[in-house]
Amino acid sequence: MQPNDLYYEERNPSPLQQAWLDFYAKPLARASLYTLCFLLFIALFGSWLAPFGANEQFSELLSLPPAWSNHGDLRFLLGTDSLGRDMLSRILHGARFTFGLPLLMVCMAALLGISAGVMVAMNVGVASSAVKHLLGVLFSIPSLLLALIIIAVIGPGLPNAALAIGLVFVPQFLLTTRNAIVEELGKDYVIASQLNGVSSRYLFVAVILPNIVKPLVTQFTLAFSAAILDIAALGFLGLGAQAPVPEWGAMLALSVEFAYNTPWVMALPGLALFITLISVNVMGETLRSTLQARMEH
Amino acid sequence: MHKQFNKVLKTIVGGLLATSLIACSPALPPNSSGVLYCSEGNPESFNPQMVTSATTLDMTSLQLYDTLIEYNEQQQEFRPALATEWKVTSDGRVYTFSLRENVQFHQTPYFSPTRSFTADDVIFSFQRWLDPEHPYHFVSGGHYPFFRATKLDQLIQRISAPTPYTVRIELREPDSSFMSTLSSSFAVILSAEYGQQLLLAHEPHRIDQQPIGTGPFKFRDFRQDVSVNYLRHDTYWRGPAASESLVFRITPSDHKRMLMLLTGDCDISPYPPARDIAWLKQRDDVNVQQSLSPNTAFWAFNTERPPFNQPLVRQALAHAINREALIRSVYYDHAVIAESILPDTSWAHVALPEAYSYDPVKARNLLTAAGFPNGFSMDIWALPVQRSYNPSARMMAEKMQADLAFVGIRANIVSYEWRSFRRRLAQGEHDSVLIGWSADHSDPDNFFRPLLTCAAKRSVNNRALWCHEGFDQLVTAAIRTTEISERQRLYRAAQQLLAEEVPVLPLAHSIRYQVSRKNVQGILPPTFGGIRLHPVYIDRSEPGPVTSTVTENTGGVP
Amino acid sequence: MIRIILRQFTVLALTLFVLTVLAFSLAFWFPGNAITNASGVLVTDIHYQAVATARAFDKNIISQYLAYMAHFFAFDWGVSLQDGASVWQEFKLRFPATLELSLLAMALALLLGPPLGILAAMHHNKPIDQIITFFSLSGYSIPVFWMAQLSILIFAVALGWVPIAGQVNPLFDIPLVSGSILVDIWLAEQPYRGIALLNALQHMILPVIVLATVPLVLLIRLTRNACVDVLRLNFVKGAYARGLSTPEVLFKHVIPNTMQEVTLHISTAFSLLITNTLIIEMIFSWPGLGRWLVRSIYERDYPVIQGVLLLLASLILLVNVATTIFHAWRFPRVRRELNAT
Amino acid sequence: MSCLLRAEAISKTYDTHMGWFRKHSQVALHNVSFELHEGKSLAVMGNNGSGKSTLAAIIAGAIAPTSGELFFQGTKLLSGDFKNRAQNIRMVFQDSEASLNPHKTIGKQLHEALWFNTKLTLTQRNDLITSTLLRVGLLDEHRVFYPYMMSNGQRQRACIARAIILNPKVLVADEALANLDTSVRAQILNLLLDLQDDFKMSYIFITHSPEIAHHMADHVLVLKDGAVESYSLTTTAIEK
Repeated sequence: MQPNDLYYEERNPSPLQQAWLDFYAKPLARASLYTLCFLLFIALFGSWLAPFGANEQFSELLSLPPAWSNHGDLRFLLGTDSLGRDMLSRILHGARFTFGLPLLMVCMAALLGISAGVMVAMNVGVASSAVKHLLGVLFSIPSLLLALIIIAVIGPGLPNAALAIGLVFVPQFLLTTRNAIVEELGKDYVIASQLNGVSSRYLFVAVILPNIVKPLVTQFTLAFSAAILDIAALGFLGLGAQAPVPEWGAMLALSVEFAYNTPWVMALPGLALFITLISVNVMGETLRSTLQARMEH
Repeated sequence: MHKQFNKVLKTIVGGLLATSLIACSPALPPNSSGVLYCSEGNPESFNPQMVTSATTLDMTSLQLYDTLIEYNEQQQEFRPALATEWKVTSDGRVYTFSLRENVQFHQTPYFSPTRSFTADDVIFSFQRWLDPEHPYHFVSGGHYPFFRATKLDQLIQRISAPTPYTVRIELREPDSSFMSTLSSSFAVILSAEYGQQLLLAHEPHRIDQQPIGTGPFKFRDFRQDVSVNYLRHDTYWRGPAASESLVFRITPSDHKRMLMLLTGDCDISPYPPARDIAWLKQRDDVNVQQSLSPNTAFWAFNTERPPFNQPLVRQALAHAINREALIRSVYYDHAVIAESILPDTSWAHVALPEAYSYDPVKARNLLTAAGFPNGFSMDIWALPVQRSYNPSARMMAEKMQADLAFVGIRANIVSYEWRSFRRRLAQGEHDSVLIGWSADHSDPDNFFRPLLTCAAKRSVNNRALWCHEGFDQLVTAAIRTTEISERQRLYRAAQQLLAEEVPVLPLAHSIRYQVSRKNVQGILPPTFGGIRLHPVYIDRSEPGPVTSTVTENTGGVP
Repeated sequence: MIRIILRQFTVLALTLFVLTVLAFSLAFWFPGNAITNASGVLVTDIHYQAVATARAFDKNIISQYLAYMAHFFAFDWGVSLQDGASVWQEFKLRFPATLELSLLAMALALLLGPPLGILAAMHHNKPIDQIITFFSLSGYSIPVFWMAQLSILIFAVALGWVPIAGQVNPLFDIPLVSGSILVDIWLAEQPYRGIALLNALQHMILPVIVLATVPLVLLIRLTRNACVDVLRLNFVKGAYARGLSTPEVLFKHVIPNTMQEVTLHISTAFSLLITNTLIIEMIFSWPGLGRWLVRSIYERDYPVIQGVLLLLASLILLVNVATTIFHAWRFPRVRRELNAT
Repeated sequence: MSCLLRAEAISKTYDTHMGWFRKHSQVALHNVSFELHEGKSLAVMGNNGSGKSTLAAIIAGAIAPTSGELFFQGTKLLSGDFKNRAQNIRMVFQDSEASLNPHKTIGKQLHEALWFNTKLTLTQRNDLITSTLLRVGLLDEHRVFYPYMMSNGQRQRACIARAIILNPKVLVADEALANLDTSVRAQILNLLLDLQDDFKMSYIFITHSPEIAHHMADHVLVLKDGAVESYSLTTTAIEK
């Protein structure tokens, strides 16, 4: 466009930009955003940052407490576990499985689910209210239980758990997208665009999509938080990550056997998981409320 | 402002607080003299004849049943139990046992005995595993692994009862381990009358689920994953047990067992976490007892599956494992390195350290020689319960995973609940398994024939599924003779053969620990056959440190 | 109203049908032999042929499904591959244990959640609201298996207030009748039933509280948000303007309108709770369905998986439908919306 | 004068599913016919639910009639052929806020219409947008405004801009003035009249208000329960 538009653009934020600015103005939300960026960084580069390998065992230094305690060792900041593995390194390595993997799976599920949802929505009428009802009831079964069914069929293990979690969320994204689009389709501005003779691709991508950001973002953050919890829970139940993978849930499962005398082995992965989840949830909650506020204009 | 609402809220919160206050003083059954024994797994069966697992033995054999004779470790001799005395013919082939009279069977809601123990019961119990024609032989699967592995079923030619209180056993050939086998906790005596009654009711399988024996406790109920409840057998021939009831709480996690012991949810707990033993010993509210019952932890390779059918691969695997590190991190030094399958306390023990030394370079060379320069993937089955020989197979497996990765082998840890673990092992589904053996009696034969012979393979007790004729000949020859030096020679040859073939990698001989609360009285360290809970009771009159006097129990009751 | 119920039951019946078809197909999707997977009878078993015939495996797939349903309703759910025990017999004892834990936890969540949510909403953006919001967000983020472990270490081991695990001290020797410990104690003819009950309650406190956390914080958040919305509406201001006192406004207008929104989500809270039951039962050694299911998946005990999954899913659906019906009955405004679809 | 737009026996029936299997048919329009001449205005009146809006939507092409046909300058209009119709018939909606995409600036929404219906260059499009904005009484800088930044009247002007930017022959206004307050309504009315003078457009007003009909329209079509109750010259209709 014309150069002077740039000036205007800055002065006139779009509702989405506005929501983003509102979000960014909240300190708690910003903190959670930074935490998540940091986690993403660790998930990507944690294995290079870690001082030791995830399964490097120091058989001389078993169950060492964290460095700040009296018996700690500065080389092992967060102590070691019962096999003499550095806790810090394991947690850094583990971010890839407990944070990165769910993120990847949910992104893929979102991609698949949303595109399928758009396609289903384009052929409105296929899914009648009866089918919608049925699906709605079926998807009231929580994701972990569905993932368990899939794992029961394909067997335990981290790749299978990740696959199960990914599969579980695809239909949820599909339904959310479909319902949101169907709702938008009846609105005047969509009709106005249709009357402009726009192509159907343009209609979905440029006209409708920005308007269903809120349900999609909501669904995404909910799914992401659930996926992290599910992967960790499966790891904890011994149906997901298997030893010696330093997935946080699996680490917690192992730590159960040592919790009394070496509580840090349990406290640290749990804390990491808690911080991750609370960041995702705070971010999700704040995004939801700011989007809600901005899109209600 | 919203007073009414706040009031409602306060009432709710107050109610909850009151409930939680109740929680502050644990409520216990009044005047109960029951003993809570936290067990590490579900029993497979209530008939010791059919099992080899020490978990099941601990829970059944010495509590529910009696054997004909027992082995006294202190005096290193056999002593009477249901048999009061015995005679052997000079050729060592015919044994005659005189039986104790007025021994009462359990009286329970599901069975009321009309007669006391006689030779019929001995015949019934022995024929069950001896005779395939016996109506009970195939009940509950028809496997009698211990008798099959020790070939006792083939050794006994005939068993008969000349009088109601004598039993005569004729052997095909003399056998130096016969008495030991007979004194083991597997050779229990069941009730023939109960068996008859169940046959009439067409419910023979119940004999192994609702057991009847002559032991100090009688069965009350069993809930899987929760508990096994026993009641006192008031007319026990040695005198009634010291406590009214006995409960096995099933708690597979050793850590949880320890915590439950500390909080009083358990009175006795076997196999405390090895890492916590030193710390537990310092506490004055618990007793730590140890026993030196000979045992060996080993890593068995499924020699029927490639690549473990190649001795070279097995040797390579043996050299890949740093066993010293295992002793430190898994056993916390409460064990010694096993240089042979036979524990170092045995007179036939031969140490062959170079055969199993830690040498990754050699391991790699051997792998290359065997045709696996890039290693391979394999499963390690880690037994899911704590055993005297292995406090944490899972941790051991993780440790070994790292060692194996170093020589290029990718190991995968597999574990199941104890009973299905054993079932799957028996079906030979494993690549390799971390398991072990605790002696049932003192004879060195106990570490060879039940574990590694072709007969043991058929009786599914041979975890390596290894069958070697030369080895079988050596160990069979060793029991035919009573000459110690000759036996020593044969066992040395057998151990050397094992060092070359490596069907199993011996890992450690360890100390078995048992912890109990200070107020538990009359408890003894576990012996070969398991723990004897007959004299144990809880002194509820404490507090105050109680000196636990340990007396060998031979029939008296504290 | 009858239309709503009929409609919901049609949905329920259809969903249950889909579920049974799913459970039925599991036997084919599981690795190995479908007959073994469905019945627990191994190929080597002498009864194998008889079982195959009874389950119509020589006929077409529809007869097989019908045979499956016939077996299901005859409570012949096959035997466990692990120990050969009847799946139904074991299920019968485990289900009440799970139900008792879940219902108590749900009751606790329902008792505390809405009042706290309304309290927070009444003090919107004041400290009390912020504290409640903070706790509910933390409670929502804390992994339940971590929380359970921490609470055991703190309340059971360090403070010694409650026992670590199990249903009741086994020395009480409560005969196993229904599987639900409270019911069993009630049925037990024992001189010291009262103390046994107290002991069982002590065993229950920790798992129930931990289990209640997630539905509780969910209900707090939902109630708070719904209530804030309701308080913004004009009729509330109107009610104040008419001179009604705060409690009157609260009980006559705010709470009913808030609960209309919240009731819809009770089934969500319940389904989350059922998921957490799996984990809680593992940690607290509670002899319920969840622990059994998780172990069976690990042990590949297909007949058990098939039965338990079907029942857990049906339970969630039943609660879902019950909530919808209750909602429609209690808040008639929704009826019209439901009819309008 | 030639006949610009002719409607022949337009009918529309909605099917609604009641319960699971029962079908319920509702007639929205029944046999509606009229003619519209160039530069003339038609007012469509009637009570709520009389089918006014349905008729507007059918003329604009937003929904397809169940039966009946529309002819534009003698050629049949096909439902679904948005491009062809957009050149000739445009619509202004009742709710200006809902009919503008909240996530696009006014300029982009005007661009959208040009982009899909003309072959103009970027500069030409921008010039046209500027002149159209000025024509409807907005400023050039409104093109970078998002709908939420504007007042109701401004938004309705933007909607009119979007409608007239393609220089259509017929403009359908579905209660386009109902949501505006009196002074703004007068301004917009005058704007529409000016536009009609300049571009010789024909209008179809869907309206409640007899005053507007009287002020603006040449003919009045009164609908009742989907059927034509009367179709006459404004003067006669108002007198009735």
